[in-house]
Parts: sequence; structure tokens; C-alpha cells
Amino acid sequence: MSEQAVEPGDAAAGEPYILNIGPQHPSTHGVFRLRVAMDGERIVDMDMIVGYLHRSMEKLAEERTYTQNIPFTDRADYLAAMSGNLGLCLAAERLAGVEVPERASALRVIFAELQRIASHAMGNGTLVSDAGAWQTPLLYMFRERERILDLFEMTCGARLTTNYMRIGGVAFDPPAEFFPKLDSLVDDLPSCVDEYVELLAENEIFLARTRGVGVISAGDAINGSLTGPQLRGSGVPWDLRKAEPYCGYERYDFEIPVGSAGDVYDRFMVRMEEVRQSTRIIRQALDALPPGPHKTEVPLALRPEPGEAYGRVEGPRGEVGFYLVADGGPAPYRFHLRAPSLINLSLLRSLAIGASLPDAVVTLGSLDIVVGEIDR
Amino acid sequence: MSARSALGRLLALGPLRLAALAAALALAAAANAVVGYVVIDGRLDGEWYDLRDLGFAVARLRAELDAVAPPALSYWVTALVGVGGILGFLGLVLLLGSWVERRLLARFQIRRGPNRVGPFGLLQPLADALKLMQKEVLVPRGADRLLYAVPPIAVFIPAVLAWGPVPWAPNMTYLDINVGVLYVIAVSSLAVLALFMAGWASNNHYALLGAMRTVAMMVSYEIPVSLALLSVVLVTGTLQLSEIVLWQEQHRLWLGLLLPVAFLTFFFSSTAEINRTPNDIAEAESEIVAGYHTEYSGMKAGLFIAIELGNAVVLGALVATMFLGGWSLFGLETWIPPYLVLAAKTGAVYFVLVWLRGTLPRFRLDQLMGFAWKYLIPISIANVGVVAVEAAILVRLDAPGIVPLSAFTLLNIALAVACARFAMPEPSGGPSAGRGASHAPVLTTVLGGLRASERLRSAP
Amino acid sequence: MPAGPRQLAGERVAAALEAALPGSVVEVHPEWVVLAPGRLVEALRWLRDSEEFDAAQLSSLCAVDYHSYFEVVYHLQSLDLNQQIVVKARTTSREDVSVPSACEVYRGALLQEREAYDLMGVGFEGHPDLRRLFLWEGYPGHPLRKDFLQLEGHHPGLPRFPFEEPGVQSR
Amino acid sequence: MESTGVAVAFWLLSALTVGGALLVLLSRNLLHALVFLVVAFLGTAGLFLTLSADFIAVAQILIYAGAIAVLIVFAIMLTPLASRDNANSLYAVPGILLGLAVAALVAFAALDGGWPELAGEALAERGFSSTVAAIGELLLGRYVLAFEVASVLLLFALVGAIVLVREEPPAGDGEGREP
Repeated sequence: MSEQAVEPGDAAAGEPYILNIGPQHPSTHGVFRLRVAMDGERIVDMDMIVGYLHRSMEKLAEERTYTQNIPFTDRADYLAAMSGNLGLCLAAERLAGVEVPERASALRVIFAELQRIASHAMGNGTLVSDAGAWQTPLLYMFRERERILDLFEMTCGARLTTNYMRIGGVAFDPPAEFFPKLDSLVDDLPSCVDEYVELLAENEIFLARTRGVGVISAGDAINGSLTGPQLRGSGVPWDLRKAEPYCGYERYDFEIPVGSAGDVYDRFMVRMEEVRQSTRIIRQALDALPPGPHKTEVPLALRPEPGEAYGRVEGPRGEVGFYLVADGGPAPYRFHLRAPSLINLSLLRSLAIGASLPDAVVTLGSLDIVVGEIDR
Repeated sequence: MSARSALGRLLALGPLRLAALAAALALAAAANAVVGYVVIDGRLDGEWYDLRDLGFAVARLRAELDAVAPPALSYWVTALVGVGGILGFLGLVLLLGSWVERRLLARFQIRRGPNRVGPFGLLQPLADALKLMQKEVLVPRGADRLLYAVPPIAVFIPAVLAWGPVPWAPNMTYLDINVGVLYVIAVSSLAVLALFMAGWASNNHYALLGAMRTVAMMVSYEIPVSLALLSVVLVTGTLQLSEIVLWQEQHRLWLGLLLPVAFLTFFFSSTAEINRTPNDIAEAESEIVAGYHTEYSGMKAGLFIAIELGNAVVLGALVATMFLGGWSLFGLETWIPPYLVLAAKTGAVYFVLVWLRGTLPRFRLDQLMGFAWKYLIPISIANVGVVAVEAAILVRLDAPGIVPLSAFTLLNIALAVACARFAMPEPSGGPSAGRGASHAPVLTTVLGGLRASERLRSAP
Repeated sequence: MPAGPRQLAGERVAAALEAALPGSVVEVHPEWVVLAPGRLVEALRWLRDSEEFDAAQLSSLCAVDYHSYFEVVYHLQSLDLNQQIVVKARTTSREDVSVPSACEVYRGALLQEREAYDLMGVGFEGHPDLRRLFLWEGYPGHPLRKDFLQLEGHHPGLPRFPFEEPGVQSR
Repeated sequence: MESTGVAVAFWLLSALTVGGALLVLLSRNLLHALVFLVVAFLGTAGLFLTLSADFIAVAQILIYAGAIAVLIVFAIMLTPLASRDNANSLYAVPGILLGLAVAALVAFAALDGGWPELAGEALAERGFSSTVAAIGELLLGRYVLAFEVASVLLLFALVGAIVLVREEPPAGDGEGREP
């Protein structure tokens, strides 16, 4: 895939015209704008315009302590707040050398995986909506997401912006009624996934709309810095939970789902399968949940030694990385969030050029962006 | 789950209301039985108070008027009665239909649907209409004002006119013209222009894309629609809708069974003609926002939304009339008023449309056009040939009995199954898109990059 | 301790790079290697293509303001060998902010370099489409720089946590 | 004229048809002209209806208002470089002459032909209740050769159109272009 220049439309079909998709559009999933030059239904060039939601999080973070920065990570990828929390905590712990109790690690795994399921439900649901199914799959997937958000609310009082992880552990131990509910959810989830796969994976129209659409080859996906299901959909078996196990992921038995063609359908199916694998992980973590404290005490104003650390977790959208530079003060000298939503869009232009408008919409949906994270 | 509670959940009603509903249904059935007894007795047949066929009352009215007034008056009065009946029914359908559709969709989507305004939320459509009427109607800068103003009204004309030749009962057809089938096709072809004008006049790229899609789609799908209706005409030997229903009633056979290819072609193509899922490409909200009516606001947008519903119900009535026996119900129509039979069949088709909307994703335009030109039209032409032969045989038999009819029915169903199973084209999705070949992701514990991916790919 | 668990030692990377491309390494640290801007693209391409390092993916690209110069940090990832390499490039001063673009080696740098250009004002030479990403063209300044809109007497960062009692543990 | 109703309908429809046709000529916007053309077509169809020629009326709507108008839409949309106004052209004078010639022809036919007025029982005796059946019998009976020639002509036109617009698919582009 090379850089393609704008090809002027051939004379018979007329000149390209400009279509503004967004910032308010049903399929941009937030205030995200695509400026598309089109020739009939075919896209000849595309420009991505972001920044409508830019809050300069990285600048703000330089004047707040490490702990005070955790709420910002909620608001970056607001569909996967737990993963953002965890990434920052890991980076800060690596920087300051904080040990995390066993129970906290297991709880982190449970919540991160629940968050992954909730996020994949949203991502796949909106993808099917983009393909034209009038919200029905989305609402079915919301059913499970609601139960997960209820569990979050029960534990930390918030459903979306959880602010749950702390440097050195997690904020609260889940209440007693949490565990039976989680138990029944984990029991139900595999059959729910089966239901969706049955409903969609062999639906002729869905296949026609997603197979062979938005194909990313394995080499392009790696070179384009894609991570997460977007990379695995292209057939690259890469998962940070296996590659660089954190929070004791090496103890859990799970597999990496990998697509074959690298099209929209594979990315969809990889997410579906990841929900199954996450359920497995949660079940194992729940069964072997160690007793003990849920966090280690760290000073309120953590002052790590000068140095730098790059902490990363496998979020639902890929590698959520935090690059922290410490100068000995209580606030990070530099705080950089490697936002998978933004970086997964590196290939969007080359994918869109030559595609038709419906295909581009579905491709964008399969890249599963969260605009809060793109803009930060 | 017991059947009763399942029904209750389906209707989203409490047990008390469910009981009330059941009681009302039972009462209606009892009243019907009494009427049926009188009918058997024969004292009701053809009298003006025979409520099974409102045509008798109108005929009596005409006769009375003719006795006292010039003939033109009775003509005008009956015309107005018919128009009033159709418009009243359409208005009721538009108000109730949007409630039904939203409520049904909500059930498909494990939600409750509108339930706040009025009993069961029944007044929600009224509230929506009032809200829309109060909204400001914006005309975009650069819009073609004349062409922008006409379409919301113009799209209604075909949907109202198409009701004309639909027979509600043996004597209850408003416009019983002998070119009914052609009339329906002609009238439905008028909507294209209105929708195109809406998209063109809005001066908006989304609207223009929607308009282009509409024109391409509707023009393409008129051909299979016409070919499907041609086979109906061949078998029944008439273009008159009331005669088509009579044919089905006399032979005790629904044309949908005798002509399954035509039936399915007509149904699928009509969803493209009226922009319903899975062919709602012209107003695909995830791609082009609302297609040709993106720029319309207020009640003008409301009219576009309402007409989608009106079209769906007209389609239901036409499918019921042409393929599902119309007002006839295997003799039961002497017991149940025929117009209720037709309404029930219309509702059933409408239900299927809502069901599809709640279930299916959307085709892409090029896939849909390819499907029409490369599959539906050849199949339809072949089907017309087969049906022509069958019709010729049927005509030569004086009274086609159960044997030839059932033989043809079975043959045609077998052909339809063969068409659907073996002749269906591969969906055009690119090199790897194959039908039914859903590839579950490979599960692996091996970690790696490009090399690992190549190893995985080369493994079986 | 701060180094990632699978991060390669800077010395090893530097030695291999010096052997292959003499003069490409400016500074060696146990965790990272600072590359000469003039040979950055070459070095990145060599790291990407070499059997030993196989840095196939640019994980993250980020610019840091060190008052007297800017530093661009590249986190490179080998997926097949599961190892991480951190390399850096520095601008010569605050005024001369140009660093070669990594886009021709890593397409994943396209948006990340635009982001660094927008917020930190690092000019990536050779980027095919270097425009602001989040802010609009004509926005004054680059917000992530330490001297961006600083008030008189205020220093960037948080030197002291407002309610901090030295030596007292919280809670 | 049978009744005042038919007379009123005739004059209204005539006004609609002639008015629509005049507006086609006078409106400066090509798409407005198209709309008025459709109005004129519908008026003509109405006139056919008042003559009890229901088949012709429906065919008029189907072919002219439905198909021909859409064809014109396509023609307008697919010529993006043409200006979309209904401008004066060099063809105005020949057009007027041609129009006058056609008008003269129609007028001659209308005045020259004997128009038997049949009503009531006389009509019923002719057994002319359904124009469809009569037209069908004529088409497949007396005029079958003309009918078949017309269909062959249309087939040639169809194939010719496809051949004319056919473009070689670019290599590797499996999806083809939008129609």
C-alpha cells in the first residue's frame, strides 16, 4: 500500500466533489470529521480532521500528581476507562518501583477484562449499525454491557469514568454482592456470544458487506503501528497480555484469536472471540482470587526518582501506552498517552481511497475509534 | 415460560390488561358468531345493513339518491364516500402504524418502545406530529425553492392513488378498473421523480447521493416488479385486481404458493422500491444521514417519514391482494368481514417488513444493482416463460382442477428453491468474500509478528 | 528498574548500530540510544530490517521539551522477537527544531509526527503531509512546550503538591 | 359530450396540459421544465381517461411520466458539463417550424377524420368494454409484425447501449464501477 495521490475523476463521471462526513454524523462515533473527495460513490481522497474534543490532557497532566492524573485516563478512552487507569498505574508503578498486592492484581485483571467485554460489545454493536442493521445488534450487545457497567457502579460508584485503579492497587475491594453477580454474568456470556455469532456471523448481507472490505495485510498492519484487534484481525498473533504479561496474566490460560484475511469481518470476529477469551480469564481470576489487601500504601504525593518509564497494557483498542518522564517532582515532567484510536487511523486514508462510501463507513467502524482518546 | 406470560411479554401488557384484551376478543368472536348465524339463515345477504361488505350499503345509497336526484349527484356522493373511506383508513394507518412499528421494533430490540403518551403510548404519533408541525421549516440556502416545496406532498400522491384498485370485499372496490395491475405499476413509478427532486433541490451532497441512489434503485427494480406481476396476469388472465382475487378464491389457491418466484421477487424488489430494510440504501442513515430528505425539517420531514410507513402498508395490501388471496380466506370470508381479512393480511406483510427492519443489515448499492440485473431480472424472465407455458395449459383445461394446479404449485416451489439454492450469485464483496464461508478466527498461543503470521497462514 | 521487562539494553543496540552504521549513535544510556539526526532514518531502517533487532513496529513516538532542546522518543517493537528498543533523536537547539521524519520507514509515524508537530512544534523533515492535527492552522504556538503561555514568575510543572507534608504518609 | 362533469374535466385537463407544455418552454431551469413536462404528461393521461381509454391513459403515465421523465433525469445528471438552464439555442426557429408542422398534422387528422359518437346502447353493442383485450388482440393479431419489429428494435437499442458504454474493466479491480 503506497501513498496515493488524488486521482481526478475521469471525464465521464464528472469531477470529484467534497463530502463532509461529520463532525456530526451517525457513523463517526463522536465529533470526528472526514473530508472526502468523491467521484460518484467512490472516494478519491480523504482528509481526517480531529481535535474537536481536544482538552490538552498531556499539558494538564504536567501540573498534577500521578494519582490526580488517573481521572484523565477515564476521559481519554471513555469506553475503556479501566484500561486507561491500569496503563497509567503500571507506568507510574514502574517509575516509582511500587509493588502491587496479589489481590489487587487479580482484581485489576477482572476489571480490565470486564472493560474489554463492554468495549467490544460497543465496538461490534456500532459496527453492525454502521453496516445498516437498525440498532438491533447494538441494543442486544448493550444488554451485556449494562450488566458490566452495573458491576462497575457497584464497585466504584461510576459506570463510565471509573477512576478505579490506584498506584499500588485498586481503590476499593468489590462489595459482597459483586461476586455472585459477576459469577452469573460469566456463566451467561458464552451463550450470549454464541447468540451474536449465530445472528451475524453467517448473515449473508453482513458477510457481503464486511468480507473483503477494508483489507489490511499483516505487513501493513505492523508497519502502520496498528495494535489490538485491528492487528490481530490481519493475522498477527500479538497480544501484550502474552508478550509482556502484567498483573499476572502469565498465570491465566487463554488464547489469542487471529483473523486470516484482515478485512472488516475478521476484525469483528476477533473481537467476538476475545469476549470469549476474556470470559475465560475472568473465570480463572475469580476462582483463584487471593485474599489480602487490595492496595499498597503509597505517599499521596509520589515523587519518583528522575527517569522515564513506558508502561503499556493491551486495551480493547490496542496498546494503551503511557510514556512518563519524571524529574523528581510530584508531577510528571512529561506525560504522553499513546492513543491506539488515533494510531489505528494511520492507514485510514489509504484504506478509504478507492473504496465506496458505504465500505469506508464500515471500515471506519471496524477500526473502532473513540474520539475522546484520539483528541485527548 | 407459559404461553400466557409469553403473550403478555410480547404485548408488553400487564395481566389485567391482557385479560381485558382477551375478553374483548372473545366478545367480538361471539358477536361474529351471532352474525354468522343470521348470515347462514340468509336474511342478511346483500342487504344494506350487511356489514360484511360495505359495497351493499353504498349501492343502496346510490339507488336511493338516483330516485330523487340527477345521476351525477349519486356519482359524486359515492366517489366522495370512497375517497373519504380510503383517506380515513390511510390516516388511521399512518397514526397507528408508526406506533405499531416503533413498538414492534422495541420488542425486537429488547426495549419497551413508546409508552408514555396516552394509553400504551398510543397517542405518541399524534404528539410527534404536533411537535413536527410546530418546528420551523428551514429552506437551505441555495435550494431550489419550487422543487424543494413540491416533493413532500408529491410523494403522498402515489401512495394514496395505489389504494384505488385494491378490492376490500367482492363489492367493495373503489376503482375497479380493468387495467388495475398496470395502474399500480404506473402510479408507483411516479414516486421516483418526487424523491429525485427532493434530493436535487436540497443543494446538499448527501441528499444528491440519496437521490441518485433512489433513481438507480427504483428504475432497476421496477423491471422485476413488472415481470413478477406479469406472471400473475398470465395465470389469472386479467389485469383487474378484483378478478385476481376472485381467481384465487375460486381455485382455493393463493398465487404466492403457485408463483413463489414471482411472489418473492415482488416482495424483495418492492422493499427496494419503498426504501425498506435491507434495501434502505437511499436513506442509509449510517452513510448518507437521511438521503434525499436530509435537509428537510419540521412537518416536511414528517411527511417523508410518514410516507415510508404509508408505502409499507400499501405494499402489504398489494402483496396480500396479488399473492395472498386478498379478501378471501378459504370460505371463512362469509363469517369474517372480508375487509378485515385483507387488513389482517396487510398487517401480516407489514409485520414481516418491520421484522426485516429489526433484523437485517443493509446491502451496498452496487451489490443491490448487481443482484437486480444479474440475478433477479434473468430469473424473472425465465419464470415468466415457465408460467406462460403453465398458463397456456391451464387455459386449455376447461376447469383446472386440483391435480394440475397442485402439480404446477409443487413444480414452481421446486424451481424457486432451486433458484435460491443453486443460482444465487456470490455476494460481490471482493476476492475473499464467499457465501456461507464464515471463518472463525484461529486461536493460538504462539506469539509473534509477520513471520508468526505467515506460519499461521501456511498451517491448515 | 524503570526499563520495560523486554527492553533491550542501550549498549547492545548502540554497539550493533555503530558496527553497521558508524557515526549514527550520539549517546548511549542503559535504556536508550540517542541517534544522530542526520543518520536517523538510515538507523531506523537498519533496525527495522536487521535480523537481530527486527524492530518491525513503531510503537510510540513522542516529543519531550528539555528547555534547551527537544527530544523525540521512538519506542520500537519487534513482534517476532518480542523485544523493545528505545531510541531518541534530539534537536540541536530550541530554535532549530528539525528532525528527520520516520514516515518512510514506519507508516505508523504519519499521525504521531503530526501530533508532535502540532503540540510540541518539532518539525519533521520529509513528512509527506506535515500539518497541525488537533489545532487549526494559524494557532499561535505549540501548547506542550514548557514556555507556552507562561505567566510571569510561574514555572511549569508542579514543584510541590499543595497539601503535602514532607515525610507524612497519606491515609 | 356526455355530461357537464366530463366537460369540466376536459377543460381543466386541457388547461393543465397546455399550461404545463407552455411552462416547459418558458421556464429557464431545465429541471423545472422537466417537472412541468410531467404535469403535461399527466394532463394528457387524464384526457385519455375522459375518453374511456384507460389502457392508453395508464400507459401514458407508465411510459411518459414514469420512464421518459426518469430518462431525462439521467440525461441531465450524466452530462455534468452541460449547463443546466433551458437556454435559447439555434434550434429555436427549426423547433417552432417543426412544432407548427406537427400541429398542422394533428389538426388535419382531427378535422378530417370522421368521429362516430357512440354512447349508451350503441357503445354496448360494439362490445368495446375493455380496451385492454382489444389492444392485446390487435397487437398479437393484425399488427403482430410491427409489434415484433418494434421489440427487435428495442432489443438492438438495448444491446447497442451496453456495447457503447462498455469499458474494459481495469486489471485487478474486481468490484467494477458503480452503474
